[in-house]
Amino acid sequence: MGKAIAFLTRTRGSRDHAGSRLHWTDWFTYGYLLLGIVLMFGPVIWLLMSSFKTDAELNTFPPRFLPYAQEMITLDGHTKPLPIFTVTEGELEGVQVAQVRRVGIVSQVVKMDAPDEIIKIKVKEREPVEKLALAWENYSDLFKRFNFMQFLWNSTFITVISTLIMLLVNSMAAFALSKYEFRGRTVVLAMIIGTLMIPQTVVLVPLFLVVREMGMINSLWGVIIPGAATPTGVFLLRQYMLTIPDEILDAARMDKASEWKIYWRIILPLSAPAIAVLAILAIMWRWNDFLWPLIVLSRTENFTLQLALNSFQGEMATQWSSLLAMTVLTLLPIAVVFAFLQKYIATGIASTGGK
Amino acid sequence: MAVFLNSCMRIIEIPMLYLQQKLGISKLAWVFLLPNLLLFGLFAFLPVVLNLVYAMTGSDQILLEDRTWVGMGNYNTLLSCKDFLDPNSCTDDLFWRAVYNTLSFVLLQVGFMVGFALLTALILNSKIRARGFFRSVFFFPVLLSPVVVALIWKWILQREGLANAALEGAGFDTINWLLDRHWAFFWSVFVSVWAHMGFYTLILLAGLQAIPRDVYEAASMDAATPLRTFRRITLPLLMPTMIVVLVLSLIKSVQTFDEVYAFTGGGPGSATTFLIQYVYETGFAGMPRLFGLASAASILLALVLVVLTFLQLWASRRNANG
Amino acid sequence: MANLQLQDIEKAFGSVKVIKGVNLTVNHGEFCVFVGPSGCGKSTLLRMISGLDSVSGGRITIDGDLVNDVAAADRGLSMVFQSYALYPHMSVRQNLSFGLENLNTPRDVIKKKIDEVATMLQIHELLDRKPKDLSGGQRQRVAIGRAVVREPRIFLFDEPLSNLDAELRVDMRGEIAQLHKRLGNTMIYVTHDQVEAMTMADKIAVLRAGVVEQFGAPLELYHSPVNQFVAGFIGSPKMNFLNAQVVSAANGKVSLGAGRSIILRSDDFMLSDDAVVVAGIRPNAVRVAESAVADFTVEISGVERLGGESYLYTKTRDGSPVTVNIQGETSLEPGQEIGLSVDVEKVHLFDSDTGATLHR
Amino acid sequence: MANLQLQDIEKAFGSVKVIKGVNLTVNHGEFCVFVGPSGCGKSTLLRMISGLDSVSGGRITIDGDLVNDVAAADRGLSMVFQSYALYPHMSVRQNLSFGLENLNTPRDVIKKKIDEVATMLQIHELLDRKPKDLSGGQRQRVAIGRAVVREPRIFLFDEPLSNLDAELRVDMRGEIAQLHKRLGNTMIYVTHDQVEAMTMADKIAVLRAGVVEQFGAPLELYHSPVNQFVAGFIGSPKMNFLNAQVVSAANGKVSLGAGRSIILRSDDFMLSDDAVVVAGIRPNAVRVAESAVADFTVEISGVERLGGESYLYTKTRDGSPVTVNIQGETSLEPGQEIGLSVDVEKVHLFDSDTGATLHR
Amino acid sequence: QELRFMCSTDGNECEVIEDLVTRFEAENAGVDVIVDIVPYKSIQENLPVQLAAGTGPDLAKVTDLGGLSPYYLDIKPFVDADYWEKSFGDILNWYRKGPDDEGLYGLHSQLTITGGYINRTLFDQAEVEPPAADATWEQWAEAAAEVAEATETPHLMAMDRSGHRIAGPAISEGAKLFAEDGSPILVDEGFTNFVTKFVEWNNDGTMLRDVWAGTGGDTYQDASQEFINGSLVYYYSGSWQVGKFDSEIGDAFDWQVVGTPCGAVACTGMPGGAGIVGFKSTKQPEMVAKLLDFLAREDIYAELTARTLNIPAHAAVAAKGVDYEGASAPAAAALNAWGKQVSTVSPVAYAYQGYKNNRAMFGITMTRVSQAIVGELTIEEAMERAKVDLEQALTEVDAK
Ligand SMILES: Nc1ncnc2c1ncn2[C@@H]1O[C@H](COP(=O)(O)OP(=O)(O)OP(=O)(O)O)[C@@H](O)[C@H]1O
Ligand SMILES: Nc1ncnc2c1ncn2[C@@H]1O[C@H](COP(=O)(O)OP(=O)(O)OP(=O)(O)O)[C@@H](O)[C@H]1O
Ligand SMILES: O=P(O)(O)OC[C@H](O)CO
Ligand SMILES: [Mg+2]
Ligand SMILES: [Mg+2]
Repeated sequence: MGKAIAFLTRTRGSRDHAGSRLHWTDWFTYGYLLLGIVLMFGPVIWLLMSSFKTDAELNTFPPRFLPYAQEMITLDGHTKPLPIFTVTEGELEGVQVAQVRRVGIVSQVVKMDAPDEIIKIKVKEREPVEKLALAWENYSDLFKRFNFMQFLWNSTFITVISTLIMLLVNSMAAFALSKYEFRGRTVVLAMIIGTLMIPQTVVLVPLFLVVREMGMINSLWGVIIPGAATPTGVFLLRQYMLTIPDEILDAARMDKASEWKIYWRIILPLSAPAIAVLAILAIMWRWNDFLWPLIVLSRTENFTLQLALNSFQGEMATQWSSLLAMTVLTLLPIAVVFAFLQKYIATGIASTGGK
Repeated sequence: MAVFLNSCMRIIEIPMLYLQQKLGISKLAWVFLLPNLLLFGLFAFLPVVLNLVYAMTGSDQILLEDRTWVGMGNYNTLLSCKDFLDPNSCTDDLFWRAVYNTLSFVLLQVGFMVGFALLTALILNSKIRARGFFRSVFFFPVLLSPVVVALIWKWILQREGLANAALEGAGFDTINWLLDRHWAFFWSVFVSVWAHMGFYTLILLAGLQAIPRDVYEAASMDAATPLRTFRRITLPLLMPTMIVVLVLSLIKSVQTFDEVYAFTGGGPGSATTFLIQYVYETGFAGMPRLFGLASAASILLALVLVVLTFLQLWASRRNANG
Repeated sequence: MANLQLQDIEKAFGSVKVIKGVNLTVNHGEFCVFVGPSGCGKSTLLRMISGLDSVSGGRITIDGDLVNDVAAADRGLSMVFQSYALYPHMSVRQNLSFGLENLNTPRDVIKKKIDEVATMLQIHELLDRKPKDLSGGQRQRVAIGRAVVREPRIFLFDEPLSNLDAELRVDMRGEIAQLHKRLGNTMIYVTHDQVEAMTMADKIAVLRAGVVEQFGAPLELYHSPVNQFVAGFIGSPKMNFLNAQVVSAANGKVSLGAGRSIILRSDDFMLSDDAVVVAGIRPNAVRVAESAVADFTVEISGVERLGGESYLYTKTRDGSPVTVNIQGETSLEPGQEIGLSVDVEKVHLFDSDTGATLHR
Repeated sequence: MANLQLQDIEKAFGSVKVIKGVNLTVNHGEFCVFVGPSGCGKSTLLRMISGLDSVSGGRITIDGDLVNDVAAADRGLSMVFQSYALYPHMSVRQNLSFGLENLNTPRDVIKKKIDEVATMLQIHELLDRKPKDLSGGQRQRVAIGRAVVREPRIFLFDEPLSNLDAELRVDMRGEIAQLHKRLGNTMIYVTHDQVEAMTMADKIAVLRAGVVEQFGAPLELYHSPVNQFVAGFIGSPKMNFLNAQVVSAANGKVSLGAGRSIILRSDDFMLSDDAVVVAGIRPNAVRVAESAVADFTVEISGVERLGGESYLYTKTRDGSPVTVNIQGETSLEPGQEIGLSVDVEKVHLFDSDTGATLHR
Repeated sequence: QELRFMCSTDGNECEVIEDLVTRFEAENAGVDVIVDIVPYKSIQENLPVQLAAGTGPDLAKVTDLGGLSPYYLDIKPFVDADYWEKSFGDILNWYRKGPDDEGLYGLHSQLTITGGYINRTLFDQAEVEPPAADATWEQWAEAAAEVAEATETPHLMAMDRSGHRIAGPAISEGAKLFAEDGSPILVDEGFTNFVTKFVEWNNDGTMLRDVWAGTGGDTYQDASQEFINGSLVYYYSGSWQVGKFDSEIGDAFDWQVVGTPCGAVACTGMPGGAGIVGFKSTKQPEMVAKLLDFLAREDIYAELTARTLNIPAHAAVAAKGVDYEGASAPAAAALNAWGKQVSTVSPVAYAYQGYKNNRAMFGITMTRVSQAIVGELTIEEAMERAKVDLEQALTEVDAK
């Protein structure tokens, strides 16, 4: 255990000296990471694969990893393409046949080389011949079905603006709460943490009423502004900013920096890891936000992708194939954003540049 | 972009500088707080206050002015029990089932999640190949919507799902995971840890970055064993971030809803019905909408959270000092 | 370019009183050095002057204006922090330019100034590095650069050369002196280096435990310390202190602890016979002498050879340590007994209770 | 208690080569001092020895065992960091005890040791403070304390006394020397202080830009520097360098840049007549002399009076700076022309191209 | 003029409506009807809030027919009331506030009936003849067991987890749901009897336990996946599944609509469905009425029904029979079979569907019956709780 932690807690510096030989702790780490891939990423991959399955395939028991579809063949004398089966029992065992039609438990099939001669076999005595097939239509239908670009734009606009406002406003507040001593600080902090305690679900209605009073119903701003007001960011940033040495701020004050300049030239860059985390979270929150936009936005033209995505959920049934395709599509942009922003998480100050 | 931002900041600097001179530094704090307080006050705090009022009203009307004043009535309904340990003896048995379910859920979920998030953050912070890739591996589940999370795990756990296929392959009997209350509870914890761990891992990763490297170097010169380095250096210096993680995870855990609701629907029976599901079904999904009761329940919940949070803060502060 | 006045300045951290009533006037253009034992409050005093720490009591005026409540940024000072406090996320160049940018200095002027400063500090090739990629001394030079690149009313330096090698230190000393001459502004300078203090200062303030013991020109402190503490603190190696007794006040005759009486030339000490005093003798005011002419004998306990000079660490018969500074090298070895003779003109006498200097 | 060997040690940060093949053997129990200009690679070398940085090339052996791949924690060394690197969340006491706890030292032993160390470092009343509540010098003492409270095979000190006042520094020097004597372990010590280097070291390694220029006993370096760099680096004030020309190799007659020829007593320089060389003369090897007997005349450009001694900064006619060290005070003032005479026995000659010492 | 129409969909209803609306726009120059297709959740949870706050749309396709009645626009003044009465008859009551209300509010665009489906192919393979139309639940259970055993099918029967679904069989068993005076009681002997049986079936493997026991609270859960996979012999759901079965079962096996098994007093399913309503808050009541009237036109309604694969609620359309043009043969057969079921629906079922707080009762049923199935409560306790729940709900509703 100790060694495992050694491995975990060692820093980049201390790792330097280690030889090229793999220690068992390396095995542990890579084992853990492998497990991580299987457990954390496996389901996501499955999701990706599933988005290429037809609804029927999605319903199949037991589920299969890759999307399959039955092979079809067009034969002379038959107008429609016919599904291909392999016969499993009887004299034709092992032969591939095309099914013309099925009546009850009897299947009427023809051999490929004799498309006119109908043979009757039991339904149980055949197995479909399948091939890998990606149901691209899950995706292409989305674009046909609704104004994907409009939703994309709405989502992007809401996400970007809301995140920017949130980062700005929250980091300013966090700066004040972490680096200034003033009366009322504890009260504000308590208010902010206290608000976190009330579940979002219940405040939706009061919030709706507030937003209505502000005249922001059915407007993107009705999603943007309340989204930017979440208290989590302030709390997160403040705790991080507490770790920035005050002496650097002192130095900046000696350099005649205004407090505002200290905020954006010193505090913000030094909080980069926390800001990156919050940015990732905020982007994800806004992008995936569903409940709140659902209440505020009821007109198609200002729908977000999530709302569009969920319009596949009806009262009785959900069109999983479309929903999954849409999920994957909506996932892509934030995955890219994450890949970009995660670098900043690792740009912490290894040394403070002081003694 | 950077240039644009820069000029924006420069422009803001002008009024800020004026205010700084006018108000002095200690009052300037309020200027920094103001935008947030405005947004926050109006769109986060005010609704909470309204919620307090709702909790004292009855009827299924939505607008506050249409509702009837019942004072403590809703609290009375929630809190009337012959024996608080036996939900069946309570007027609102579902509420109390939810309370007990939530308590045990939170205990397990927060424990496991923070533990694994910390372990993962430490591993991801160490020098491994393809760190960026692995970071996304652990973060990806967070990006999925609750509905999709639930769907994925239902697939895996259904009668003929992957988990049972694996069991069968290994020669065991299959288990009907979500029909057994204990298993269903276990998987609710699991799925919720699965879905949210990445979130806290990320926060912890950022926190680890704030620990100066030279302290680790000093520790290794002091021949500290890794375990001790972790306990005496990493953990205390990570405390500010740890507090965020503990407080947030506690709060979010108590408020767990979406994915478990989509996953088990609170079942079997009410085995995985948690407080927010109760609130949701009482106040929103179910008919009639007992919004007052739901609000009251949410406030009781908040009170408990306040107590737990302060306990946590107190404990961590003591830890940091001791 | 400013006159700085401290009146009854006090500072307490919680219940710990760290500065206990400091009064000090640094005139326009003066170079004032603060010296004092570690932890005596030098940095604290600097931070109060800069405005980074508030004063617990007293008044700070700059050019006659009370600045107690003026924010650090508005006092127009610049400071080298003892711990550097560089901006870790900025390159050296940015570290240097930040202050100038805040003054809205035109870009080309900034460039020129940074160039000058980089030359002065010999950090040209480091301009694009981040602080974490610098050596200790390089960081310290950046810290100096950040302060001097601006031209403030008052400079505050907190041990700015402590991590530099001897040669560089001499260079920097020269540069700072030149800067001072060129800008003519007021400088306050904390150092533990005797040479720096003696050579750079117009005036030295000797602090002990939050109190200014003496404030005056370097040689004044060296030759006329007000008390035993200052005498011991100024001058390196440290002054030797020997217990002494007045044999005959009238003759200025004093007996050193463990030797024969010596006659101090001046004879107007306001002392009675037999008074117990402390005699202070600097290491370069004693000479090794034939036992015949020696004032007292000591046993050598250690010898340090620096090349150009040597130190003998000796003990008198009654155990008081006496350091002797010898030019060039010596063949004396520990364990030997030698005689020492004292340069009577350079003997200081202190009150054995209060440590106050007994004036002639 | 260990023997340390560096073989062809190299270190590069990215493309910047910082250490360029260092070979060094520090014997068991030796006190080895590293000196060199700021940024020459002293700390880097220390960090590689400690195991905190990996080597880019070469072998480090301790007691004959190759330790290149041994983790810092397992090398059994202790180190005082130039930047202190105190544990910010621990009290001073905890900072000191942490290392001992890691060795499972019994609690009462820890207590005793901390007590001893606190006494040695005069930080008793600070034991319950956190580092941020300490002055710079106090922090540095805690950093020393943390290293010395354990008894490792090898001590590494990176400018451990830079922020202490003169008196304390002398005390600490004594304490460290005593510690060394008591424990008998190997010490490696980086300092910029000439006195520390000369007095504490068994051997000094002079580094320049990642290369060891000379490694030897202090006085060996002082008297027989291998080149102009070492000669200039060891000894304070710095050696004066004057352009010179051999007038008559046979007679050992050399003409200094701007004065009359002097005859160096020894006459076996392997030089041809008229060869151009550099003459090195330490500030205490020149004396002010009547113009009649003076070897050359200079103009005084500055005078520094330290009390016990004074420095004259002068310039020869051809503009070379010459520093003169005078005992006691002087009444000479800048602007005056004076004659200087040279102590011919103490003149060093260097190759004007390579800087290598020309041996007699 | 712009009309906002909020629509949520299980199949293609909204698209078809959108298409028909274009025709309306062509007939009424200057009118622009925008169909906003939203998630069902939006209709269910947010529409009420929006309506209360006065920010709702002009029209919507709703399912909580009674619950939203206070907000409906009465179109009587603008349309031919007789035509409406004649065409939709009693179904209009479902939209009314109470027995005294005579207004015209909604167009029932989607009539549904609950009942059973069987996997006909399995029956054929097992060579078991499906029970007749008047067979009881027990007979069906027996037959299903036989089929399952013969064909090694894992699951016998399943019923959607829904208070609405279980109501038909309960009424068949004798549940009255309402007292003599019309006030809701939910629990009575008949109801308890069916619940008792149902719980038993769930626990002895007759019913696929996963559906009701697998989730909790008010969550809807169906078993269509098992049926589509051919692993379920008998599935009790409703007419709305036809489209899905048609497309997803495809050629895999034959399936068949069998109506509702009989109980002690009847053999009824539950009617239900969704309708289009206008809201009082609209600024163009007349145009809203006009649109509804347009959709109620016989030809338009017939087309709507045909294209969305629904059962007609319009008397004349029903009488003529619908030609499900685009549908496959099995789907058309199934829809016609459902159409025939309409006549078997009991008045209690109609009343229940028309009762404005029926959703409260559905919810209570689901929650409490599930608890009884998993054993958290005994049947007696569950029924007792259900009564109490209902009382509490009603007092809240009445507290105005
Ligand atoms: N990460 C780095 N990247 C590039 N160069 C570096 C890095 N770290 C140190 N250096 C350079 O390596 C050289 C040696 O640094 P080191 O800290 O060893 O110097 P030093 O001899 O200890 O100097 P000082 O006396 O100033 O402390 C310096 O020139 C420094 O700029
Ligand atoms: N926050 C604090 N709380 C309590 N005491 C403090 C605090 N900060 C500093 N001190 C004490 O105040 C005294 C003065 O500190 P200061 O930093 O001014 O010393 P200094 O003269 O600069 O010493 P050095 O030469 O070691 O840097 C020290 O004894 C220190 O321990
Ligand atoms: O119980 P539900 O929610 O499935 O409702 C039934 C519908 O009215 C059928 O159309
Ligand atoms: Mg200090
Ligand atoms: Mg260094």
